[in-house]
Amino acid sequence: MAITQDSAPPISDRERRQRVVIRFAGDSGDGMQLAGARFTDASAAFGNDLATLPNFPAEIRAPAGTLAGVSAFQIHIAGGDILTPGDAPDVLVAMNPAALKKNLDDVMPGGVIVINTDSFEERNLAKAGYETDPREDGTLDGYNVLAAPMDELTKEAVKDSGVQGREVLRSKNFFALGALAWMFDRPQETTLDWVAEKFAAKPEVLAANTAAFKAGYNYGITTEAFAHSTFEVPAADLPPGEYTNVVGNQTIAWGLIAGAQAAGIPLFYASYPITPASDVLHELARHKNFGIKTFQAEDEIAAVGLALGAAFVGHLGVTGTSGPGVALKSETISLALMAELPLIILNVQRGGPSTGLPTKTEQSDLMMSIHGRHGDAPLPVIAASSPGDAFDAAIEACRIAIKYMTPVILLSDGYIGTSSEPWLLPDSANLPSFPTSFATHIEGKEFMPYLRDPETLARPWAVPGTPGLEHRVGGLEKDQLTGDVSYDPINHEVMTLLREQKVAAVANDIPDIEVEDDADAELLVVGWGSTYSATRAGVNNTRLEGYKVAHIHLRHLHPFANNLGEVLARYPKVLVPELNRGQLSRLLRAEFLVPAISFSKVQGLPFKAAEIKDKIIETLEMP
Amino acid sequence: MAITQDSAPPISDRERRQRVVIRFAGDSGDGMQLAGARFTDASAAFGNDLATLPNFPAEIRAPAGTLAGVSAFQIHIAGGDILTPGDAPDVLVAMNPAALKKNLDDVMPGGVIVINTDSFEERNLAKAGYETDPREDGTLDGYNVLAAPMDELTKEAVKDSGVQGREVLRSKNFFALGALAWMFDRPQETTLDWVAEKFAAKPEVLAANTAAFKAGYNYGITTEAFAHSTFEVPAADLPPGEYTNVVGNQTIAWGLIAGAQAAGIPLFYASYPITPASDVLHELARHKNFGIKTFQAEDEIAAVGLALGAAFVGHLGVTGTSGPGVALKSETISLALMAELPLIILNVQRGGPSTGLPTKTEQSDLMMSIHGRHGDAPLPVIAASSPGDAFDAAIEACRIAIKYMTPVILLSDGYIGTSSEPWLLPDSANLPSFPTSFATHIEGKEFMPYLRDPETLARPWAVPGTPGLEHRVGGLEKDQLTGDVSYDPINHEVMTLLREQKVAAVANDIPDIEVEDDADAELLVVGWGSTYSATRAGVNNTRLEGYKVAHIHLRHLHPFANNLGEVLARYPKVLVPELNRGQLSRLLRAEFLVPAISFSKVQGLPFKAAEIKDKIIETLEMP
Amino acid sequence: MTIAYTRQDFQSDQEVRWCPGCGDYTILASVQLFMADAGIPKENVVFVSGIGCAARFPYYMETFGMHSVHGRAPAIATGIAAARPELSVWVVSGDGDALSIGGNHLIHALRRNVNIKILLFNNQIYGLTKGQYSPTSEAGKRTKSSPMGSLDHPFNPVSLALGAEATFVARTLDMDRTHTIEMLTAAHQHQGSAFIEIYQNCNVFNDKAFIELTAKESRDENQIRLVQGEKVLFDGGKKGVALEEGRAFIVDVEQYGEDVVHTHDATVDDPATAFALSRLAHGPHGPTPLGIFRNVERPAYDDDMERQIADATEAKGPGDLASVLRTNATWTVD
Amino acid sequence: MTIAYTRQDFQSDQEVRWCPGCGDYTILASVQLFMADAGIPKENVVFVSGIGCAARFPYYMETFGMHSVHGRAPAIATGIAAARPELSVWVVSGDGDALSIGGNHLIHALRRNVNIKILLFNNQIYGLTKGQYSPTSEAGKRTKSSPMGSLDHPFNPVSLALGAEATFVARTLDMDRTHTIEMLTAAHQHQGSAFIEIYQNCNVFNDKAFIELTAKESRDENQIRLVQGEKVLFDGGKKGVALEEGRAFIVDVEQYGEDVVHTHDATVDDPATAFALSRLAHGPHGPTPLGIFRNVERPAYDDDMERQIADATEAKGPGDLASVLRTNATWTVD
Ligand SMILES: Cc1ncc(C[n+]2csc(CCOP(=O)(O)OP(=O)(O)O)c2C)c(N)n1
Ligand SMILES: Cc1ncc(C[n+]2csc(CCOP(=O)(O)OP(=O)(O)O)c2C)c(N)n1
Ligand code: SF4
Ligand code: SF4
Ligand SMILES: [Mg+2]
Ligand SMILES: [Mg+2]
Repeated sequence: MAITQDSAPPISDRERRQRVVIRFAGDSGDGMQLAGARFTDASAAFGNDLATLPNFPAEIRAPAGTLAGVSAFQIHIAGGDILTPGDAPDVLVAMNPAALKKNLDDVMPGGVIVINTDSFEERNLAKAGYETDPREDGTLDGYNVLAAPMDELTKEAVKDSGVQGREVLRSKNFFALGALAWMFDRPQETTLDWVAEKFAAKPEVLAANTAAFKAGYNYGITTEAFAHSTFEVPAADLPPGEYTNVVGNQTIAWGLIAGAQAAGIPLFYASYPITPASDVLHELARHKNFGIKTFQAEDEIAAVGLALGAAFVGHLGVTGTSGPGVALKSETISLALMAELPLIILNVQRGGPSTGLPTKTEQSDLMMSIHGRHGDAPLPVIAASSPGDAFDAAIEACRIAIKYMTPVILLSDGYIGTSSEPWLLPDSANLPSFPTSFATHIEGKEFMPYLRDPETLARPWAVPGTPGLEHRVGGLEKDQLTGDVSYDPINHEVMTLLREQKVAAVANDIPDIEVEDDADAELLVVGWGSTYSATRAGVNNTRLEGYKVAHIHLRHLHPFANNLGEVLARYPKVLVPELNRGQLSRLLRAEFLVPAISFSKVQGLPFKAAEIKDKIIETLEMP
Repeated sequence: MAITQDSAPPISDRERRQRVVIRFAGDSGDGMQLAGARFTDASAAFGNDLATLPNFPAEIRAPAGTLAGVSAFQIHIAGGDILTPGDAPDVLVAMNPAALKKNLDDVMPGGVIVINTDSFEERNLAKAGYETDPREDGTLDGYNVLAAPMDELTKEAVKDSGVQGREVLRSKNFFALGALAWMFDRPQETTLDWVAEKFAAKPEVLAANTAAFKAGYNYGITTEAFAHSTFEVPAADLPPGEYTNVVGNQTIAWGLIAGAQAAGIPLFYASYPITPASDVLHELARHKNFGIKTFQAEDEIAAVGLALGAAFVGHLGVTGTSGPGVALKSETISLALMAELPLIILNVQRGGPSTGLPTKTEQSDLMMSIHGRHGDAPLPVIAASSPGDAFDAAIEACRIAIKYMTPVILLSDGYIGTSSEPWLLPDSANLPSFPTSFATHIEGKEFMPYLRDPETLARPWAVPGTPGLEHRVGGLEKDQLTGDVSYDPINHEVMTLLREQKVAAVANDIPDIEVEDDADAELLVVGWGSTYSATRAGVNNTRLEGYKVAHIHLRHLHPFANNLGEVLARYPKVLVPELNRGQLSRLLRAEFLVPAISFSKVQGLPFKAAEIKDKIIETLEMP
Repeated sequence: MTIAYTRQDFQSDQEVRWCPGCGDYTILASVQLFMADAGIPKENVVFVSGIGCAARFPYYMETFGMHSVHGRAPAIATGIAAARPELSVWVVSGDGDALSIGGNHLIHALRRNVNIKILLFNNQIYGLTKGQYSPTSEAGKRTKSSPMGSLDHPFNPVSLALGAEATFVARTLDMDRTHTIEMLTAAHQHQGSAFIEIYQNCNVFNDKAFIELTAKESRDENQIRLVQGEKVLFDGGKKGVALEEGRAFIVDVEQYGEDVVHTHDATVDDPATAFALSRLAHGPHGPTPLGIFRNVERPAYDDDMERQIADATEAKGPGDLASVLRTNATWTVD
Repeated sequence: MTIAYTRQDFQSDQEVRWCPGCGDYTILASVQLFMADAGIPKENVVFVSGIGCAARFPYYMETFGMHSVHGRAPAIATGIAAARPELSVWVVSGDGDALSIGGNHLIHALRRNVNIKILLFNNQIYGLTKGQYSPTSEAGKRTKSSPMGSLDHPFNPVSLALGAEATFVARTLDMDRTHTIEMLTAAHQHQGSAFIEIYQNCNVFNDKAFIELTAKESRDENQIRLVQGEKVLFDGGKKGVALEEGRAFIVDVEQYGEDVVHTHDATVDDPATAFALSRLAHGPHGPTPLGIFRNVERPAYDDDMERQIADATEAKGPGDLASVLRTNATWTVD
């Protein structure tokens, strides 16, 4: 269903803002993720550019009303080209005291606070750790507080819908959503159509949510307080085309489907559930009509083994997981590397080490991706930089794995995986195509499974079912031609070098780095992965203040683009912001001997654009 | 049993040589490892300095008589301070044509070849790939060939011993050993006493081996050929003390015993067999009377889990394996790091990646040791540099693990593990002592399992059985004081930094690097691990030719010694020889931005001193 | 010496954070009640878990504990018990943790008979990762990862444990505290590893999975209680279990008489009878046996280990490093 | 179409490098002979192994093959079979490879009933790493890693496989080619995973482990042949196997008559009888059953997987990427 822009309501005497950041916060049971997602869709339909960031409570369901149980969803809407979900909310919706307590510090001075007064009773205040009522003790001074008894109003609104008991208050989020829809002039149909479709099978719930939403909207229209806090955020001037709002775990799955189609071979995805990667499995499992096979294995070692087995017989073998799972897969990845079979290992990174912070984002598995195998065991490493980009990154991983007959590590992270952005749909006709050519017959006297393509250094992919090409692969060192087991010292050296050179050769097959350049910049910012949006925004904002800064963002972490060394050498200072303790910066130092400066953040959260800007200025001003 | 030097026979009109390299080679079934080990003991008893290198056929027993089945043992004996088992043998004992074929190329021009003529019949020649008899076709021109019909002579010698059938020829190696004993004037008793003790329970075998050995010795005395090829290699001028000849898998086991004694806690060694690490398990399993518990686990993941469990309850938990096993242990090592418990992971490295070259040596797991975990997960990495040094390295690993409450990776390799050198026995009284202090009571109101020692940043080790200190550890991020699970962003950053700083602090607790210096050297050679002997010898030989070269050898690979950066900066050129593709060299570049030059060898074999020398000269002469 | 504890002594200061209504709460209470009476000094108790909802368990016990990595708890606990046999070591695990990723450590711990007590909280689902099917989920189950139904034939945890040479195997129900405590007590008294499958309701992702065994109207006809030395009768004595040709069958007692009904004896060395009983139900559907299937004596691994040390020390004297260093021949340079 | 192959067609050009006299040679011959007759196109055969002496097997077979990493062959083979159900997929594994490090993958492959045939070469020792005890070694075994005797109670691989829901379980002996080929043929014909334990002599590190079953003077009294539909008699009919109280016993036929002797039926769905038979011997000591313990039908995993794809395609039409990309709401900017 495509919603076109003309359905947006007319613009009134609203306060015009170029960009607004809104955070929905409430108890896990309050449906804040849903409210956020609906608001996102409505904003997309309205035509804003946007970026979102969900923030779930940690894995185990915490008791209702506590700080640990707060769930939040932030959305940044704007008329212009924006990149991040925003640093500090302009508007906070707090469904209970805990949500207020946990989020208030982040809100912009003078920001709007929407609260559900019904939840501000003693027990909830105590659970949130408030000794006095923040509405009365001056805590909210300086904010624009819009208070509504949402429980009561919701109850009233849904009373004829047929829902009963506990179900009644479930619609509270739709009340809040309705009020916000009024405040920001969102089209009502987007949400109401969704409700109608989603709850078609549950007519009472459909009726209740619809009624609550409308009640919220009308409450906005009719209430003084709300009426004076209405905004107009103009539609963005985006490149023309068809858009959809995507989260990275979706797009990466779709990219794998597209990669398999480009290669003309079936996709085989083997995985063991793990936060935040499980949704890739869930998404792919829904598309069996593509001939995709998904396999929930007994563990991560089995999963990578399954994918490797599938690769041996001619499928596009992919295994997805997060950091702890990649650690377990290391030995088998090494086998894939030795057997020289295509294999994709997707790592949706999370906070480490060990179990770490499973629901938080981090980029700290880069070193493990590059060096986390025994022996000299190089393989290509590719990172997605945003939910939309994950689609292309996945296709690129497929292309390289097959063309070079090598395992490839594809990096995403919790932020990319679960946050959303509007995405210009690719034109199906222009999707890449790189048909696989399996070996079909013997060249020469005997089949030589390790005879390499002179350009790519890839060996042939000869799959079972092909008469005459019977051969054995394995993890022992192989003779450089026959592939037979070889303990010969020189052969081992030759093969070690060949494996290295083959991966290095990928550099000739990827685009040179293009610099977002300020001609005479003093400083180059080098980013990779999910920091793209914050880094770009930070760089832009710094430039707006007159500083000269250049920016590059790396997709290929191993091998690096051919011109990277030369680019780095052009700038007196190189700053590398990363959500880890300086891993890319170490790689750049080792490779190019540049004194890269690491800007590290390890808080389980993405960078804020302002943090990047401040650090750039600080670095520029360093002697 | 201590053999003193006076038992050595008087010196005659033998050719005097400062150093001789001898290689025993034969079929796997010919007992060459045993012959080599006996010759080694006799040479040690004689008072030579020595170094040895066994070279087994690859894992699967190859058919008798083939090249793949050749087993060899090399020993370097000298009057002076030597370091390596030698580059090229002066003397080759070849028990069959395959042994000759496989080893002849290595022999020094003009070297001595001792062959068993009985084995040079057609079938064996064919199996070895000889089309004509090398004794007759000029192959051996230029060598000093000493041929003896060893089968026949052995049969004759043992005929009264009582051994029968296949057993008869088993004594052939003792015949060869006897002949060599004569050639090199080795004390007969060392070998004969050993035989008497070893075969006490099998009197016929005892008699046969004794008879064969004596027959060989007498053959030397009585035969023209042998009589003219006798050597005198003077006893070495070693520091006074009691010596024994050790292989690294022994000493590292003993070092762990010593480490546990120094700490005053029981040793718990959990392992899953793997070449070349299994012998450490075998050695420790023999010493249960120390209270040592050894556990053969179901796999490597279980092994590291077992060791970690033992550590949690106050034992010195150690798990030993080789590269593929470490890959599997990665996730649990990360848990140990998060739980901040002492744990030692021994990696006896072998050729990689994947199954690679299981019986060959390599140093290619350094990067995995340092970076092979998800998240930012630093831990100390320590490497042994020779069989003797392995003892000290193991003790050092124990000390650091306990003092800093951290997992430590202890690196050895196949070369250290299986080769031998004479070792000056440490004085028991001077062995280190670092008694463990467990937490015994609560300081303050509540037990704080993550309250750190201000100097080491170590948390307390509070073990079950201690009333009042009940607490929980785990892999989720912990609050910096209480150790409770914490999802707080800033706490995660603080803890990440604390874990990093704690490991970095080890640098203050290890000796500064001392340079084997040529005052105004142009080049610094930086080695680590098992390359010590070849590197040192190479450097020495280069100096003998008048070049100015400095040398350092690193025991601590993470963190580096505090003064390393300063030392590196002193020299215009830095050369890093490694049995991998430049892993230490990359670490040095990243850390110190020095343009370290990598000298890489990945042939499953140690460096030769000559290779090091040549490379040093080449590097010095580079513009 | 018995120690006077109350349940509170085993409650840690951590807020319990399972979903309201989760079966884990009841099991926690049962374990704490059992501990209060068991007389084990609190400081000698260690709880080890992997990852999962169930695996949060150690945080709530005021004992020593480790919340380790997914699936590895039996191995870690084995290290603990082998190092310190005097400790009381408990493993808490979920069906994913113990049977999916951790299956190998589980079966090895059981065959070795190391002194650890393994509690499998079987909710037939992956709770923590939000509802994928597990190795005990029924075939055909639709979940996020199996939208068209799972293709996996599930394990029967009791059969698997018996096939893995377990010496103590039992099954109980979260809701039934008395029975749970009975099983815990027997496991504690057993020398060596003990395995208890606890049917645990996950009311969020797999609600009512055990309803046939717990609902008032069906529980009598579906709960087969195995009681040592007693005939295996259920449904108020109307039905019983008989064995024939090595297999267990349900018989109508009125029709066939009580004589054909099997008398339960968990202490027989051959596990075949226990195995036959385990096959009466594959998953909690229809008549399902609860209680102790097997309870036999075999030396505990950790005790044997101590004995070898004692024997070695007796034979060779306490370890002397100086003499070990002289294992190979030595010589002296003056 | 049957294809005319000879044994030579399945011999690769690699020199066979087991120790002279190793039982692996005989098994290799049996497998090659079986393949020559089985009529499977050679290019459709895949052998997958882990690491160990046994695991060198694929190198010697002129088929497709993978010598993978230790313990993981069942998982890799599952990937192969699931991806390409038309292939004939064989796993060759040792007792360490399959039961120690690889135990988990083995039991999961068996319960899933994926179409792979698993040959366990059980020599009760780690051959390749030179002689440590394995999970099938007898307790008390002295090896380099257990100089005072192993403390591990061994697995009974047949019991374990049955406890893991295996649909086809058999046991045979390396030396008996005819019987081995019979078992291979039955495994091949079975839909789904098949498990064959092959007692294999390691003459270097564990010689004569199976001597009671192979020596002329004892084999008749120790080999119990299980034959479908026949009474389980052995020792020239003097002895037989009877079942009582769910357990199997050896009876003196002369004394008790043939009527008490059990008639073998591997096709019964309940695995309890097979399990009871598997308990007659724990390791190859005394009377030990050989033959097919269990052989029942259950849908094969890979077939089910194909069916779901067909069903999905039928229901939704073949996958259309353009429409998947439009899963979420879309809007157009002009
Ligand atoms: C190595 C690794 N893989 C995967 C995960 C993700 N994970 C955590 S718990 C779990 C399964 C939980 O199921 P179960 O053991 O049945 O416990 P429950 O939550 O149902 O109590 C999974 C897959 C992880 N934490 N670590
Ligand atoms: C990850 C890993 N751990 C350990 C090893 C060493 N290893 C190779 S084979 C083997 C056991 C062999 O025993 P088994 O499977 O019984 O095979 P057999 O040699 O007896 O045929 C071991 C421990 C390895 N190759 N890889
Ligand atoms: S998800 Fe299920 S098992 Fe986990 S806490 Fe909630 S109810 Fe319990
Ligand atoms: S070690 Fe044993 S199993 Fe391995 S090849 Fe030799 S005889 Fe066979
Ligand atoms: Mg569960
Ligand atoms: Mg074996």
